[in-house]
Amino acid sequence: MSDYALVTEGLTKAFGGFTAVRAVDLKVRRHAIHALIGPNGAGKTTFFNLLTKVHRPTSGRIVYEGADITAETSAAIARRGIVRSFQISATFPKMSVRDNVRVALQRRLGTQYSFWRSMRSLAVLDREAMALLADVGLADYAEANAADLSYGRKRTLEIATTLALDPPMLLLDEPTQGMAIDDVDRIKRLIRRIAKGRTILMVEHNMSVVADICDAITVLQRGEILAQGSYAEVSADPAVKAAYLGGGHA
Amino acid sequence: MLEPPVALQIRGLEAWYGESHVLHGIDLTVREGECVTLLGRNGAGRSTTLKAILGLTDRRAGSVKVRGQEAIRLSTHRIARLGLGYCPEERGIYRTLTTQENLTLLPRLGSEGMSVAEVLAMFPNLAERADSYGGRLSGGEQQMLALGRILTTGARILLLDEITEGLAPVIVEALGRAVSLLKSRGFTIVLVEQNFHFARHLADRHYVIEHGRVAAEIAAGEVERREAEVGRLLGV
Amino acid sequence: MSTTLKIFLVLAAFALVVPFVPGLIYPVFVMKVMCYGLFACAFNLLLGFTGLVSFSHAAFLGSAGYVTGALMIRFGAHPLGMPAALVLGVAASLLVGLAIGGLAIRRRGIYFAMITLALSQIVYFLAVQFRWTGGEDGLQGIPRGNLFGLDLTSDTTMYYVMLALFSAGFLFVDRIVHSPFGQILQAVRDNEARATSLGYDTDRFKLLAFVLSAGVAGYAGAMKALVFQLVSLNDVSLHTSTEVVLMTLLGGVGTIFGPLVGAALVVGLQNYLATIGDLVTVVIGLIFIVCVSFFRRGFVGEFLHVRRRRAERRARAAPRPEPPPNDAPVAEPA
Amino acid sequence: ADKVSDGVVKIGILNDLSGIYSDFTGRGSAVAAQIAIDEMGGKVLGAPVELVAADHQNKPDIAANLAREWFDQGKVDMIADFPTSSTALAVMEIAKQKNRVTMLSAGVAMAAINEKCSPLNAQWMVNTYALAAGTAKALLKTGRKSWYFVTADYTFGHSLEKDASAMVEAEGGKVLGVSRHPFPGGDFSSFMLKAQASGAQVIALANAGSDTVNAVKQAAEYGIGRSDKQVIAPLLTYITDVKSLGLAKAQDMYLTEAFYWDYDDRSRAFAEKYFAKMKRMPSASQAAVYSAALSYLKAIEAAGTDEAGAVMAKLRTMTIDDAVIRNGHLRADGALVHDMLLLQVKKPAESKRDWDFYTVKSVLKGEEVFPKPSDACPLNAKG
Amino acid sequence: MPLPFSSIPAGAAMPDITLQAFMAQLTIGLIGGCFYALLSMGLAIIFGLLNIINFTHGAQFMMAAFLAWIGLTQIGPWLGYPDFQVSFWVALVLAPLCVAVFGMAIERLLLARLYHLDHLYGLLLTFGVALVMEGGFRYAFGVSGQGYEPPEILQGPVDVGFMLLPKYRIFVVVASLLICFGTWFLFERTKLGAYLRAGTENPRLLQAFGINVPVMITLTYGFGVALAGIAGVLAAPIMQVTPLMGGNLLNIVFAVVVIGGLGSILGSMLTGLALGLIEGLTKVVYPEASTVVVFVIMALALLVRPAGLFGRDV
Ligand SMILES: Nc1ncnc2c1ncn2[C@@H]1O[C@H](COP(=O)(O)OP(=O)(O)OP(=O)(O)O)[C@@H](O)[C@H]1O
Ligand SMILES: Nc1ncnc2c1ncn2[C@@H]1O[C@H](COP(=O)(O)OP(=O)(O)OP(=O)(O)O)[C@@H](O)[C@H]1O
Ligand SMILES: [Mg+2]
Ligand SMILES: [Mg+2]
Repeated sequence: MSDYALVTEGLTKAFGGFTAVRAVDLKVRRHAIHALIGPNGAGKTTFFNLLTKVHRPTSGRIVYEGADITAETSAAIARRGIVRSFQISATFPKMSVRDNVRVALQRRLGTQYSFWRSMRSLAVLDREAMALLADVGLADYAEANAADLSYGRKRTLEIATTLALDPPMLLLDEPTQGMAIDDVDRIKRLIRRIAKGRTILMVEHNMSVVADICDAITVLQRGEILAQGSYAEVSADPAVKAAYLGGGHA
Repeated sequence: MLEPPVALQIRGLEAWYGESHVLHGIDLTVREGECVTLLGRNGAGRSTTLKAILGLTDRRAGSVKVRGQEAIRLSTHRIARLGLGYCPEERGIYRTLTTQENLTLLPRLGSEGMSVAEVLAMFPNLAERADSYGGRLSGGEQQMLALGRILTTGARILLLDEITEGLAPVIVEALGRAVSLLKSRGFTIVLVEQNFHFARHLADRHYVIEHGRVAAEIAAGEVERREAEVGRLLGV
Repeated sequence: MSTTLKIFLVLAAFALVVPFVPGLIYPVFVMKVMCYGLFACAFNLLLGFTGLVSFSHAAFLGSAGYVTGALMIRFGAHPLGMPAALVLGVAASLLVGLAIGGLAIRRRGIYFAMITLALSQIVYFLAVQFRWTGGEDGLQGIPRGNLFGLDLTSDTTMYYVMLALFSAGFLFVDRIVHSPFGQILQAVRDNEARATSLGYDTDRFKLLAFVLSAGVAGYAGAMKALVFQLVSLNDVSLHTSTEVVLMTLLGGVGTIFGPLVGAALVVGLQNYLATIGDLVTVVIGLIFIVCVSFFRRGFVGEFLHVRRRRAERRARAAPRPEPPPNDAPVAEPA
Repeated sequence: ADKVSDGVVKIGILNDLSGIYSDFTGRGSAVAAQIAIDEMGGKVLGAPVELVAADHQNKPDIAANLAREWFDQGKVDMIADFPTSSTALAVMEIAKQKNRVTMLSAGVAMAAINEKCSPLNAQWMVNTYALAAGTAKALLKTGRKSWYFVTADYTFGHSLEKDASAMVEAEGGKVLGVSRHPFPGGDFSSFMLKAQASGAQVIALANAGSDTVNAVKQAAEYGIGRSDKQVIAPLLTYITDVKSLGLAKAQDMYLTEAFYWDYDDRSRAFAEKYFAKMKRMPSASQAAVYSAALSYLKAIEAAGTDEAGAVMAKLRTMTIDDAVIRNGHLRADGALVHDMLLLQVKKPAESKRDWDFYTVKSVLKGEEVFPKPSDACPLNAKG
Repeated sequence: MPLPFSSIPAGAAMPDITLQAFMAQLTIGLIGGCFYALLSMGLAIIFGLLNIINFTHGAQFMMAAFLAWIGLTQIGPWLGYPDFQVSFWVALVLAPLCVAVFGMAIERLLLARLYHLDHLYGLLLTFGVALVMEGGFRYAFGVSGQGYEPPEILQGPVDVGFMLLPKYRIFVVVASLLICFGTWFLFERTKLGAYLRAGTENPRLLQAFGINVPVMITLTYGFGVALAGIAGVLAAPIMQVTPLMGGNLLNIVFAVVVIGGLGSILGSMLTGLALGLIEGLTKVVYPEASTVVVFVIMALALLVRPAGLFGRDV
């Protein structure tokens, strides 16, 4: 088996005449934190959308753990263990924090279509849900409605929910966007912690986050790969500086 | 030295979303040509302050004077017509309008608005996507569009909510230059920012908001001296 | 025991004595309320718990009614005729539900509603055109038959059989809502995109909910055909589809007992209005307006809301350990 | 008065008070029934006679529910009217179970006297066959042999069309075509133009109410049916339809009705009584309610009881002859066979007052226009 | 004759249709299409901005027809001047105006409270209002319907070669096409259209940019309703004026709007005309299905193009 969890080959997406992602060959090493950065409009979100089948690739292949998943549906991909977080917060607002996590755990029971079964059959998941919440520091809010959480905690909850699926691969789209600095730190620590035994691909504009936790970085520009490497390599690349980092970063 | 006239004076501003009381009496004074920032943690009520100025909250009380005119009882569109330009949190791009339409949509509030061409020159990304629907732009492109379009209106008092969010560092730098330029042209700017590093070089004054109140007012010159206090308030 | 079950048992106990106390409530009226109540529960399962607006519920009510009725007319005398007709009626509504749902589920929001409306017009058209549905005369004089030899012609016997059938249906709906499946449905309603990203095929959940709802509506329709011994075009008409909206709204969308209360109110109102004549539509229209403008939670919803508010006030009066910071109020559900 | 159940004779009027049939039934039907009760002095066999009326909203389940409740708890002995066949059939079924009487004064469905017939039911005004036969026979007699049908696409329309075309073919005529339109129809110009293009001498409208009215109106717009070579014949038309159309558009049409207020002195006397209360003339079905109630009460008196079977048996032996129904007798299957009127709509100039709409062309004998007893009704087999 | 499902009546077979007759039927279809277009444009405009399915549309259509009728035949006697009449031409302006004002009052008093809620509530409210209006008119004027004569100069037919076409119908086609085109121009070729779409998406924000959104909404609703009103007055001489005349039409018009793409003005106009034609043709080949064909087309159209044929799919 190769070292790479996810490999794309010549992945391309054209919207009408406009090519948002062009022939991207990306290799994400297993159990690494891999950052995807690039100027606005470079195609990062679109690339995520291709991986999760919000859009269909115009051409190219996506291989996950050796299997070609180019033609699979969103839900199928999630079931394979590739789970994404959203740029805007994605919780189930009217459900309690614990139920948010339990919904994700429930998939494992395989009873999601059991409309005849009692809700009590879900109680077996409560311990695990609480453990996960404790893990991310949300145990005190277990009974609160997700809608009542602050922004940062919503993002945390979202990550807890995602972890409940125990996904081997996580796609995070700007996980710290709009967060206060102390929240950013918390999330940063959280990501590092959960990265154990998981592959993470994330889009991030916050360079401090990228510098601190990412093992590998790919820079996209106009849909194409501009540079790849470690933070030190990439941030020293003059092309990257010009296109993305600007003068503020030495 | 003659102090410039007051552009925006806010006294005891309170605001509610439904039943929940979010602002508990904000006091701010912004003079013509000044740039002030509202800092604070998530949920402190900074965005709500901007919304309450424009009457976008469910209920509000207190006093909001725009260039001396009391606006607390005016409806939103009239307040805007006093010359306020608003760049909302989460951008508020019209998804079903094209970039071009989004840019030309807003009514003119003053004579000194930028032309569409000028805006496009400022944000070349937008020029490329001019006929794309707003909803299809990338996050950063939407942010640029949101800022660009209020510059076309000629509004002289700008309320900007987290304009650097989701932008590439180069663009953030460019934006910093743009805000400085606006300031030098005499625009009055209220900046809500998470990114203190961005804000600190631009603003004349900082207000730190906490639990719907002004917790501290810090002049640009004092920042160094009060570094510790700022750090504590913002969690930097 | 859950609160729902307790309330239900009280209601059922009350219903049990109705035939023994003449002048209390007319038992046939209660049977009608049971049929429409279940119908409204079915609708509510979709609107209240899945967030889908359907204008095709009459099509399910009617198609099951027609099938059950037509079968009873031919095989009603057989000791197994009645249960078989009931089951096949429900099967018919499941099929219609699958057809309509399968097409409509691909679209969201108001489009979904409009597609169900259009497709149910087609069902109506078929009901007019088919010969076995009796055209505008409908199916008349459907025998009630017997249940394993128990003669159902007497209203009282029928009453108890209906009460049993109704209870089964009602508890079934309650179970769906409070099941692992119901939990996912709620998640789908709350945030569909997120549910998808967790690996749930949301369309399939919605479709299953739709078909189940259609089945329960059909079950109500089959019961109705047996009680009233007739099925008519009215049962498949758009009018009936809007009536069920009114029932649900009046009782309380997304509440367990709301649809029952709403059905009792609307059925009672129909009876009452029948004698005042002339202005029926005006009165019904006004109720719609008042309900939508001032009374969106419906009777049961309003009751629950007041109770919750009171509990919250009490909780606030008592010292609270640690209020979560940044606590945003829940936006009032539409 | 223990010959009378519950000590009261109660007549229920079940019809459309608020919907599309309310103009020719509705409140007016109850008023007509009250006139009959008043004429009987408000009493029969010493027991008071009462009246209840309700709106079935054209929904059979509401009708059935009301009827059940009336029979079970409301002491109602007879229910009349029913402008829609589904409500009529639904209530007939219940009345049969509860041993009470129904009188369809507005219901015209053939099923009521065929496969669904009941010994406790009477179809008191007319049925689709008689309507179709009346007009068809009269027009065939004038030599108009080629026909085109514009038919409402439901049982009622089909039934009218079937009976009329059978008649046409039996008399050596020919049906040139049929257009079946959805109900309700909206724009009829398309159908009417097709009918015109067929060259048929008669364009028969096998529909009712606003459909008929719109068809005639739009035909007039295109100048269809304005010559003697091609006439329009609506098979079911109430006086309210003609009122709505206006004589200018409706003039010269032939139609068959069970009752016309201006027929003779007796009918005028009843009509004036009615007019005093309603400020309009009675439609045929409203008049028929009067006749039904009157005959029902008379039959109770003659039978000496209000038990349904006995009353109906009595009714079958009586000759019905009142202000509305002439030379009538009630058949075993429930059909009331009586004289019908072939009417022609007057030209505007000929009309002397409001509601003066028709010239009576001829009186059609009951035996000529009503259908033969059908084998489909088991009651006929016995007799 | 027993009616097996889908029997095509013998008399309606294609062979006896001449080209002339075919043209005639197309023309009639076009006339029907004009009404669909007018009505559905109003609906589309209202949906576009208010996000409300205006179930009152049919009742408003009916109300205008009634107002025209009242003006022509009733108002004189009511006022004690039996000779006083409001002519068709005056009614064509006045009746839609009255209906629009009435509609705007409803919008201000009732609908405005619902904008922040699900579509369903607006739909139900307008449904309720429609019931009240229909019931009210039924109570006041009965159900049989009233006749309305077109003005003298539009009476009588014109020979257009393949048929005798009533002058009035020609007038209807010309007038509605003009109005449709004007409306389309107003909403899609001026900035007004962009405002409407922006207002649909985020009205609060648009207001924060200095636009008086509530007034814009009220006026737009009034405009949409006025279109229904114009259609109503135009229909009065063609259909009997009855309380139900609008309700019957409305289902079809809904379908038209959905096929065209909810909110798309051009879409509903073109679809309205096209469906009129299709319905006209169906009346020739298979009249029984002439109503249901619209719904079948709608179901098919939506399967192929979810946002409607002209909808913006963003
Ligand atoms: N559905 C679409 N149709 C047309 N163009 C699109 C569509 N989605 C994205 N684009 C265009 O593709 C380009 C890439 O967009 P994308 O959202 O992937 O950028 P991004 O790298 O995530 O940028 P940001 O950092 O600003 O979020 C943009 O120019 C955008 O306008
Ligand atoms: N629409 C709303 N309804 C109810 N409560 C709200 C709403 N918007 C904000 N709030 C609440 O009001 C408080 C202040 O919110 P506000 O958006 O002003 O915060 P902020 O300082 O801008 O923080 P952020 O960095 O998260 O944008 C928070 O507690 C928030 O949860
Ligand atoms: Mg992005
Ligand atoms: Mg904010």
